[in-house]
Formats: sequence, structure tokens, C-alpha cells
Amino acid sequence: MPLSYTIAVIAIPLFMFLFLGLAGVKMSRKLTGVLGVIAMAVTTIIAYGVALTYFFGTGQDQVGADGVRQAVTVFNPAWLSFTDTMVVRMGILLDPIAAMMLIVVCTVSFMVHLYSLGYMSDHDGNAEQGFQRYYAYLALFTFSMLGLVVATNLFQIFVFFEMVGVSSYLLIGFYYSSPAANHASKKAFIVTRLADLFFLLGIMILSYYTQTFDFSQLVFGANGANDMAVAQSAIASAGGATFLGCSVMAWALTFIFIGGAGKSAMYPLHIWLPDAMEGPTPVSALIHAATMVVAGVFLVARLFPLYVLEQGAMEIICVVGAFTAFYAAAIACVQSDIKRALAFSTISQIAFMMTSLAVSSSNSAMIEIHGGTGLGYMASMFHLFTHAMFKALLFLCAGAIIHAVHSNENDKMHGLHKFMPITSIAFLIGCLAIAGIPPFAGFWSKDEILVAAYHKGFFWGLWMSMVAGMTAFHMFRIYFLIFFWKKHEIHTHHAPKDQPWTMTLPLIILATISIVAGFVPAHDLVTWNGKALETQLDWTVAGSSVLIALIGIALAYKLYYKENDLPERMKNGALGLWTAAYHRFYMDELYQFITHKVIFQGICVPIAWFDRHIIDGFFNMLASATGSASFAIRRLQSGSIQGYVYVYLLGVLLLAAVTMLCVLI
Amino acid sequence: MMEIFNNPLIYFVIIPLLTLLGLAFCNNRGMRAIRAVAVTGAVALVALAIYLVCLFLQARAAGDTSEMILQSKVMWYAPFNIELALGVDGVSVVMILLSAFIVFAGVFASWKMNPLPKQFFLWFFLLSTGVFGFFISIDLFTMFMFYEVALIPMYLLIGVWGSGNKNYSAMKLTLMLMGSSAFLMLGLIGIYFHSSADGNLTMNILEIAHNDAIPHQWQLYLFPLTFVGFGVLGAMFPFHTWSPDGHASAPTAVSMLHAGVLMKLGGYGCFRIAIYLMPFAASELAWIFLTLTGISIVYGAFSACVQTDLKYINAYSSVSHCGMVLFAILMFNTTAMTGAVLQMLSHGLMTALFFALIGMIYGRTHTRDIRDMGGMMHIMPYLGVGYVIAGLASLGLPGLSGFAAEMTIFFGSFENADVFRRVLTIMGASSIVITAVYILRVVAKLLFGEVQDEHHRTLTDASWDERLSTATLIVSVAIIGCFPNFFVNIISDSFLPVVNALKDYFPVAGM
Amino acid sequence: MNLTLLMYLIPSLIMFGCGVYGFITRKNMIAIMISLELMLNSVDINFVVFNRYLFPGQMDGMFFTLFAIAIAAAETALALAIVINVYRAAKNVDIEQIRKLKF
Amino acid sequence: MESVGNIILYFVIAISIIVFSVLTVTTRQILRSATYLLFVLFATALLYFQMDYEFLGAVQIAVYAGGIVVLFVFSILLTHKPGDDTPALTSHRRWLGITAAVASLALCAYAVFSFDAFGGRLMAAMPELTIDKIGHFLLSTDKLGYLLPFEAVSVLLLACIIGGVVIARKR
Repeated sequence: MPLSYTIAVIAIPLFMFLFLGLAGVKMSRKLTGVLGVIAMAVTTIIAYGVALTYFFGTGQDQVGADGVRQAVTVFNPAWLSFTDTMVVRMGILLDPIAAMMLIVVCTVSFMVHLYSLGYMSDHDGNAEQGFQRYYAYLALFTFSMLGLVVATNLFQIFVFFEMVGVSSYLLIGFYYSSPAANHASKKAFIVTRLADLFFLLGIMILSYYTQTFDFSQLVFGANGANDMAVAQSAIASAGGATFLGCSVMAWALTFIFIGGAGKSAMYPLHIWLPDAMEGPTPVSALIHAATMVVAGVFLVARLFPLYVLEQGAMEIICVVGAFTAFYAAAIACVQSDIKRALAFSTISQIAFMMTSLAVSSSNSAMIEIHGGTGLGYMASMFHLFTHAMFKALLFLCAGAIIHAVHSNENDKMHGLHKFMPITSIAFLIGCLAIAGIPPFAGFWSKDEILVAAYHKGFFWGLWMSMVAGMTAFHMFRIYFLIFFWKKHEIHTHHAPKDQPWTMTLPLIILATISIVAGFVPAHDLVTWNGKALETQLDWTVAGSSVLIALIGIALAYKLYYKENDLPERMKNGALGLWTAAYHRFYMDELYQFITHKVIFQGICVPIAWFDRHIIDGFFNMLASATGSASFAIRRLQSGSIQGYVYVYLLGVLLLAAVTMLCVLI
Repeated sequence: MMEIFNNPLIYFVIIPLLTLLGLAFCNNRGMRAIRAVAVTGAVALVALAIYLVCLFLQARAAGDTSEMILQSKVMWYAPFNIELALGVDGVSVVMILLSAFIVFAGVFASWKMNPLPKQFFLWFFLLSTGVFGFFISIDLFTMFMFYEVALIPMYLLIGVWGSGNKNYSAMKLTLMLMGSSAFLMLGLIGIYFHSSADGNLTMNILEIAHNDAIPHQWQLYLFPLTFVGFGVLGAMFPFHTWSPDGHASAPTAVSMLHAGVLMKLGGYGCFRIAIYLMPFAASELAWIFLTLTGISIVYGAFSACVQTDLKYINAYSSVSHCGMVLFAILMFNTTAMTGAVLQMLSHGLMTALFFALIGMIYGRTHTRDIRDMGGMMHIMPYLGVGYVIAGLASLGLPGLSGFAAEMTIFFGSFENADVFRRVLTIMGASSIVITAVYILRVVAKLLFGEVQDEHHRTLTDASWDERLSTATLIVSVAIIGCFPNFFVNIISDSFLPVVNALKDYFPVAGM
Repeated sequence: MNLTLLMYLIPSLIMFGCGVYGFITRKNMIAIMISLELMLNSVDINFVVFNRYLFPGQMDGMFFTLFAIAIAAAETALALAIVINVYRAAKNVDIEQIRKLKF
Repeated sequence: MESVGNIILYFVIAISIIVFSVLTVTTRQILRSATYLLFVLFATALLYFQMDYEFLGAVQIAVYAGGIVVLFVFSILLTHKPGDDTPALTSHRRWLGITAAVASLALCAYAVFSFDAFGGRLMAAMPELTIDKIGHFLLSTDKLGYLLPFEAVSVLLLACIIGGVVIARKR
């Protein structure tokens, strides 16, 4: 399939958005859903065709003479010219990670489209209100995300960052009558917007020195793959300029990372993601688990050569990523809302990917000047891929459960294994995958991340292994709490059961992918410099990580498989810690304080007061001063003719007297 | 003398005047006839504006690189060399296009105007005459005259057809703008008397710029006069206070026209007269006005965060966005100035859209207080969606006009290497977050959530005229947002003369 | 004793003074009009006297007086119409009571 | 040396002008004021006769005494009930009037007395002034012709007529 078909991959969702958005209201709800699914299926097929052609095709376009996978620019018209050199283009660029992301986005999106047919309907199969709108938004999101991954330049990524932000806003706030959804959507948008501001500043600084946005001039070499020399010259264009002691490029890259961190929910910009779970669950699966939240990782991966050269920025990413991974995993251990628990697990996993990128450059086996083997890079991208699949699976399972029991809280669930066997097995597969048990997908990718982390240093490896153990624990905690623990009490008028095929089929497909995805030869396909990477399983690391995962699972089994009072006692044993973790270490309260008390009460209100009373007051004062001055002198304009005559007469007499005096003298 | 009628530009003044004449013959009760005349006038203006864009593109494609195209002039009053001099460059072309579209949308937004529809449209078209006249003239006096023609009808339009505290607002608006035009007039007279070194005084902007004869000492006096004179209309801090009150009281179409076009007169004038004619003073005194406009941007955005009246929110948002226009103009490079014009276009359409929607919502609910409203999306989905789109345009969603404009401004501004301008740029850029805050706040409060007032449930969605009015604006916003380069190509060359003039005094200009 | 020009001017002057006094002190609009007539009349006298004494061959002063009389008549008629109209509206001709148009 | 009759006539005229003028502006009753005005106007007419301007005197009597005063009387009767006296003046206002009057008188008197170049002139003989001649001058366009002011006055009168009608018309 020609690579230029990628245009269709982008264009179909855009068209569907416009079509469903404008004409959807006139159509029946079911029809819009089916149309949406069909369009997405077509898109997915084309995307697969393009991606497979890119990876396995033999054309000179894709793989150069030296066996390097090239970045292929399919289409790149100018969109907005700032100056002659700084031109924003809207184009399509295919390189390994873009092609991989095409697959990820389209697969998950298609699954979610299909799944939503069932999820967004009641138990009798009637589509709920706003169905058309929902599918329009999904199409918009898919378009934006695809536009983001195929971006040819930094600015295009920024543009689509904004677009996915808005789609995410619209979808979180889909149930717009609910105040919680409303609040969550606002929060998500504003937090990511704040991050985007930094992203923008980063682009400004970067583009000021390099005078370009194009990846082809920032990171890609002549052979069309990431090239250190090109990145070197881009960094050098700053001429060693510094700001507050750090090089401006480090600032720029850190700012860009902050932009990515906002989307990828890195600490402390993570607060929006748990709340974003107010949206429909398939949306959480698509946007807040699989695709949009990895945009930050994708962004850093895109500019990987630049980050490699600015180790300061890389260190920041490493620390932030590692801390976030731990922090989110800790919180996930105590959450009672399953979607929130999954959200924190997502944050933790994305932090894994970030850390993995950050550790990849400085590992001991440096074979090039700075690049290292790029093992972490590959692992990160691989994990991105596998995580998208199994996390989407987990979320869709959660959706099926929520749809069945009408609640997010795990104390309303318990013992569902009997009622929903397929869901239960799919969830188990997801959990095994995320816990890193071989041969499930997560094992392969996480293992490589840990290897890369141990390359950077023993501390980092240990830290990440610990987080991996926590991940296994909290995922299985959720699993056992939902499906076992005690007998299910039926709260609703009918017993929970496995959902219709539209919802079950995606679960099965994704579960299958989660099992086999680990065997994808990622080290051949998605490496930082386009060359195949020689790796072999490091059994010391792999074995220990499996062991840690098993310990985590065993612990979860012990605590949560059957109803017992051990968890309660543990909770009471460290009540303070438990409460803090349950309240996510009070980060939301802190933000609440800063936004409401400091910014709103401390800045906005005084400014508005100042405006009304000082500035406006000054002009009103001017007006009233003029008014009262006029009032004071209006006596002169008495309206009494006689007064006027008197004054007039005196004036005339005075004039006459003066004239006469002049004549006489 | 009669050759001037061969110039298509003059018809931008003649068409509104003919419409005025036509309206004068209408009966106040004959709504049908009034609408017919008004729509004919508006459509003719849109058609002419599009024709003008084509002419402009043709001229440029044919290699006509003159600064202004379609120039012609007629002596008006020889003792002071006052001419009716016409001419347009890319900036005026797009401003004329913007005005035509907003007049068109405004006519439909006031479709059910009551009372005195005939008089309303009379004043409305008089205002448009002034606006178009301002954009097509290149003679100081003629420009000033049209400027005043555009200002005065505002008083009656707000005072008679407004709502709320309309007398106060109309008076405040008119007095502040008149006060500013007093400054402006002084400035213009000053420019005139220094317009030429050899005594051949002229009012023609191009000739004045060509002569470049205004002594530097005088520029330092005249520049602030002119800039403040226009800046007040551009809602520059701290002279912006007429804007919230004026907008809040003005009827829908007037708010649209005012925020959409009239405020652009300010930015346009600042660029065309103040900076172009007095580059030395512009570069000397830029820091003062940069500070003020920089404050405007953030200040307006913060103020908008706490307002509860829909129109006040948008008025403060206008302060912020218009601040960005003046801010970008003072950055003295082609990119930022192009961004300023894009922002004018964008803000004009977007704010017009906002005010149209607010007017329609207000016409139904009879309240503009967001605390009394909620869940409007259930009740009036069309207006709700329109409002969300306007909001997204305002907070800079790619694909809608605000984004392209703001990005061009920020990147252009960042081109300046000095720390002062950079810090201000970063400050200005931070407004995108605050904008998101207040836009989302109002959207959440007004459109989403539960219906606050049960009486609102019976309200209807937009009627066809309202749909037409808003759809025109939404489509325009989307077109600018999706194809900004089309406009950038029209606009950016027009800044070369200014930037060249500035180059002598401001070394970074023209980068 | 001769009847000099001066002797004619003196009564005219006094008449003018009376007119001024009346105009300023009277409150009744009609009385004010009457005072006005006095002033006019005094000026008329001056015209005539100067004409007769200084330029007996010409008739300018006389004609001026003639026109002044005509105009005075017209003006008085109009003013009184206004006064009567005001009276209709306000039931009063006292200028201190009629202040609706002031300020 | 003038004839005694003339002198006596002069004094009669002068004294009645002075006395009646003062009375006109001082009397409390408005109707009397109008009556005194009538006397002043008659005295003025007499003065015109003494100056040999018979036509002017006749016009003065016909228009002023006969027309204007009658108008005054009419409007007084229309706007006043019997016994409707002018209230006593405030001293403030009276002083205002007196100062203005005295100041103007003083200045004029000073001017008149100090410019004695013509103060002592006597009346010279005057060519006879017939109605025929006046009419001629009034309607001629020659030098010293008064057609233009005549027309102007007629337009003015017309305007006054229309104005009077409009104003006095009942709504």
C-alpha cells in the first residue's frame, strides 16, 4: 500500500467528525454509531496497510541502502508562515514510531468505537442521548491524535496537542449535566493548557535559535533517521547562550518536556487524569489510558537526539518519571474507585516510559558519542505499544463491569467472576500483562525498561523494579476485589452478566493482542536511529522482575482473594499514610488552594476591584468633577434676562468708557 | 473629478449611503422593506469586499508591488490640501473584508429589531459608512472625518436601543472616545504642519511617509497623542473602561460592530498613522506603550475571570485580545505585525460571534448573569454549540482563528532579542492559560450543568436569521483558522514599508 | 434761550435710563416690554434729533426711526404673542416664576 | 432766539417725557404703566412735530400710540385679573436697576457734555419734507434710496406675522 494513503487515515476521521457533527442530529442514533464504526474500520485497515508497508515493505523509501529505516515525509504543505524560514507545515511523516503509533491509535480507537456501540446504550440496546455527538467527538479525537503522531514538525505537534486537549475536554465533559464531569473536563483542559504554555515557550526558544520547526532539520540526518550530528548543530545554533546558568537549549527542552508532562500526567501535573475518569469509560480507555496520555512520551521520543545532547533536561525527565512512577503506584494501591485506580496505574506506567527514555542515553554500553544503544528508547516505545493494548483492555473490562453494576466503587462489585467470566479472564490477562508475567506483552517491554534502568545505575534499576512490584500488587488487588473477595450482592434489578458482543469482542481482541504483542520484534522496528538493535533477554533482570511481580501478586492474593480483615488492619496500622494516599497526598487540595485562594481571590478579585474602583473610578471622578464644576458655575447662566442685560450693559459701559478714555487721552 | 467613481473603493462609502437613502424612504412599520434594503446593502458590501480581495490578489499576482493599489484622489479643500485620497494595501483589504462580513452578520443579528427598526438601521449603516471610509482613505483628514462618522452613531445606538444602564454607558463611551479623538486631532494637525520639509504641506499619508520630514523632537510629542488617540479605541489599559460598560449596554448588532470593527480602527490607526509616520518616536517610546499593552493582555484576562455578566466577560476578554493587537504592532517586525492583523480579524469575527450569541441568549432569558443560568446546552443546543465554538476560538484552538493569530504574534514578538520584549512576550503568552480559565468557567456555568431556572426550559433555540448570522461568523472563523496562510500572504507584504521605516531607528526591525 | 441739540438729548437720556431701570427691576414680562419700548423710543429720538440738527439736508435719521418703529411694532407683537402663550401654559407672566427652561 | 411758544412747547415735551418715563417704570399697576407709556409716546410724537417731521410724528402716533399700546393693553387685560398689582421690589433688585440706570446715564451724560462740538448747535432750516418726497426716497434705488431696507422690513414683518400666528395658534 503506498505510504501516501496515510492522508486518508487522517482525512477519514476528520470527515467523519464534520459529517457526524453537522448531519448527525438528523440521523438515527444507531446509524451514526454504525457509520462511525465502519469509517473507523476503514481507517484502521488503511493504517495497518500503511504501517505494515512501512515496516516490512521493501521500497527504497522506507529502508535506505544502509539498512536504516528512514523518516518518510508524505505530504507537507505550508500552513502558516511566520518568516521565510520559520514556516509551519501541516504534513505527514512516517518513521518507526509514527508508524507504530498509527497502529496503536487506530487499533484502540477502532476497538473503542465498536465497544461504545454497546457501552453507550442501555441494557435494551437503545443508544443514549448525545450518541451522535459522542461519535463525532471520538472521530475528532482520532483525527487529532493521528495528526499528532504523523507530525512533520514541532509546531504541528503543538497544534495537535491542543486539538487532542480539546477532544479530551469535550469527551470528559460528555455528560455535561453532571457537575463532576464538568469540573473534571475544565480541570483537565486548564492543567494541560498550563503545560502547553511551557511547551509553547520551549518551541519559541528552540525555534528562535534554530529558525525552524521541522524535524528534518532538527533531528533527522541525511539518511532520514535520527542523527546526532544534526541534533548537534541544532543545539550549537544557540551559540552557547545561557540563561540563569543553564544553556538556553536545556531550558527549551525542559519546557517542551513540561508540555509533554502535562499531557502525560507527570507529577505534579498529573492531577487532571484521575478526575478525567468522569468521562465515559471507553473514552478513558482510548484517551486517558492508551493514546493521548502517551503524547508526552512520544514528544520526548521525537526530540530524543536533542535530549541526549542536553543531559540536564534528561536528568529532570528521569527524576520526574521515576518519582511519578512510584507516587502513582503508591496511590493506586488504596483507591476504591476502579477507574481511578486504573488511572493511577496508567500514570505510573507512563512514568515508566518516560524514565525509560531518560535512562536510555547514558547507559554504559555507549557505542556512539552520546546515543548509547538506545535500548531505553526502544523499550519505552515498545512499552508504549504494549501498554496501550493491555491498558485499553483493562479499561474496557472496567467499562463492562461498570455498565453491568452501575457503579465505579469496588465495594459494589466483589465476586463478579461467576457472573462475567469472559470479562474476568480478559481482565486477568490484562493484569498479568501489566504485572510483567511472561509470556504476556508487558513482560517483554517492562523487562527491557528495567534493563535500561540498571544500565543507568543500580539505584534506578532497583527503584523501577520496586515500582513494577507495586504495579503487580495494585493491579491484582483490583482484580481480586472485583471478581472475588466475597459473594456478589445484587444491587440492581437484574444480575450482572457479560455484555453484548459489541463490547465483548473488543475485549477478546485486545486480550489476544496482549498475549502475543510481546513477540513483536520491536528491537528491529522501533529504534532511535532506525537500525536494528541487537538485544537479548537479560535473565538476571528478567528473572528478578518476574519474581518481584509474583511476590506482588501473592501479596494481593493473600490480602484480597477472600474476604478477611487483614486489609482493614493494615489500613488501621498505618492510617495516616493510608489516608494521605487515599487522598492522593493532597495534591488536589494544594491545587485547589493555589487556584482558588491565591489566583482567584488573590489576583483576579483584586484586579477586578481595581478596575471598577480605581481605573473606572478615576474616569468617573473626572466626569463627576467636570459635572460638579459645571454645576457650580451654572449660576452665571442664570436664565434671567435681566441679569444678562445688567451684565451686558455694564460691559458696554465699560467698553465705552475705555474707548472714551482712549480718545480723550 | 468624476474619475473617482471609476475606483471601486469609493463604492464602499456609496453603498452604505445608498442603503441609508433607501432606508429613509421606508416606513417604520414596513419591516419587510427595511430588511430587504438592509440585506441588499449588506450583501452588496460583502460582494464588493470579495471582489476587492480578488482585485488585490490579481494586482499582486500581476507584479504590482506598489505600496497601495487602486489609488485615486480628488482635491476637497485646497487651502489645507485636504483630499479624498483612496488606496488600499493588504491590511486594509482584509479589514474591509472583515467589516463587510460583520455588517452582514449584524444585519441578521438585528433582524427583529424593535422599536424603531428603520432608525436603527439608518444609524447602523451610517456607522458602517464611517468604518469603510476609514479603511479606504489614505488622507489624514478624511480618515479622521470617517473615524468621527463611525463614532457618533454609537452614542445613539447605545442610548436608544441599549439595555441596562444605557445612558451612563453611552455617555461614557462617547465622551472617552471623543476625548481620545481630541488628542488624535491635535496629533494629526501636528503631523500636517510638519508633513513636508519644503513647505508643500500634505495630508496624504503616503506622501508624508515618503517625505519623512517630521522633526524627531516633534515626533516625541505627536506620537503619544496619536497613539493614545487610537489606543483608547483599541481599549488600551488604562483607557479601556468605556469598553465593558459600553458593550454591556449596547444592543447585539452594535456590540458586534463595535467590538468587531470599530475597535480595529484603533489598531489600524496606530499602525497606519502613529507608527508609520513617526518611526523615530515609535521606537523611542515603544517601551511605554508595550508595558501598557502588555498589562492590558494579562489584566483583561484576569478581570474577565471574576465577572458574572456575560457581556462583561467578553468585554474584558476584548481588552485582553485587543491589547495583544497593539502589543504585536509595537513589536516592529513583519511577523508580529502580521499576527496583529490576524488577531484583529480573528478577534473581530470571534467577538462578534460572542456578542451575537449573548444577545440571542439574553433575548430569551432576559438575564446575562451566569449565576442565574445553566444547562443551556439542553435548551438551546445550536446557540450552545455556537458559544462553545466561539469560546474555543477565543482560547486559541487550532483550526479556529484565534490560534493562528496568537501564535504569529508570540513567535513574532519572540524574534526580538531584547529581554524586555521577551519578558512581555512570555507574560502575554501566559494569557492563553487565563483565557482558558475564564472561557471554560463561563462555558461550564452557562451551558453545562443543570438548568438553573425552570422557566428557561420553555425557551426556543435559534431561529433561521440567527442561525444565518452566527453560521456566517463561525464559518469565517474556521476559514481563517484553517487557511491562515492565505491571509498572511495578503497581509505581510504591507508591513514592509513600515518595517523599512523603522529599520533606521530600531535595529531588530525587519528580522 | 436757544433750543440746542443738547436740550433735546437730555429727556431722551432720562427716558433711556428709565428704560434700563425698568427692564432690570420689573418682574412682569409685559412691563419689561414696556421698558424696552422706552429705550427704543429714546434711541429713536436721538436719531431724529441728530438728523435734524446736524444733517438737516438728509433724511437718514428719519428713515431709521421709521424702520425702527416698524420693527418695534413687529417685535412687540411677536413678543406679546409669546407672552400670552406663556401665560396660557403657565398661568403666569412673572419671569421669576417661569423657570422651566432654565439651566 | 427761539420763539417763546417753541420754548414752552419744548419744556412741556421734555417735562412730560421725563415725568411719564419715570412714572412708567415706577408705578405698581401695570395698566397705568401702559397708560404712562402712551403719554411718553405722545410726547415723543410732539417732539417729532416740533422738529418738522410731521410724517414721522404721525407714524409714531398711529403705530406706536395707536397700535403697540393697544396691543399692550390687550395683553395686559388678557393676562391680569383686576387688582393684580406688581409686588414690591426687593431692594437688591432695585439697587441693581438704579446703578445700571445711573451708570449709563452718567456715562452718556459725560459723553454728551464733553463733546461740546455739536452740543450747542441750533436748529437750521430744512427743506420741506413732503410725503411725496418720503415715498420717493423709500422706494428708490438711487443713492439715499431705501428700497432694500424697506423690502427687508417687509420680509421681517411677514416673518413676524407668520411667527405670531404660529405662536398664538391654539394647539
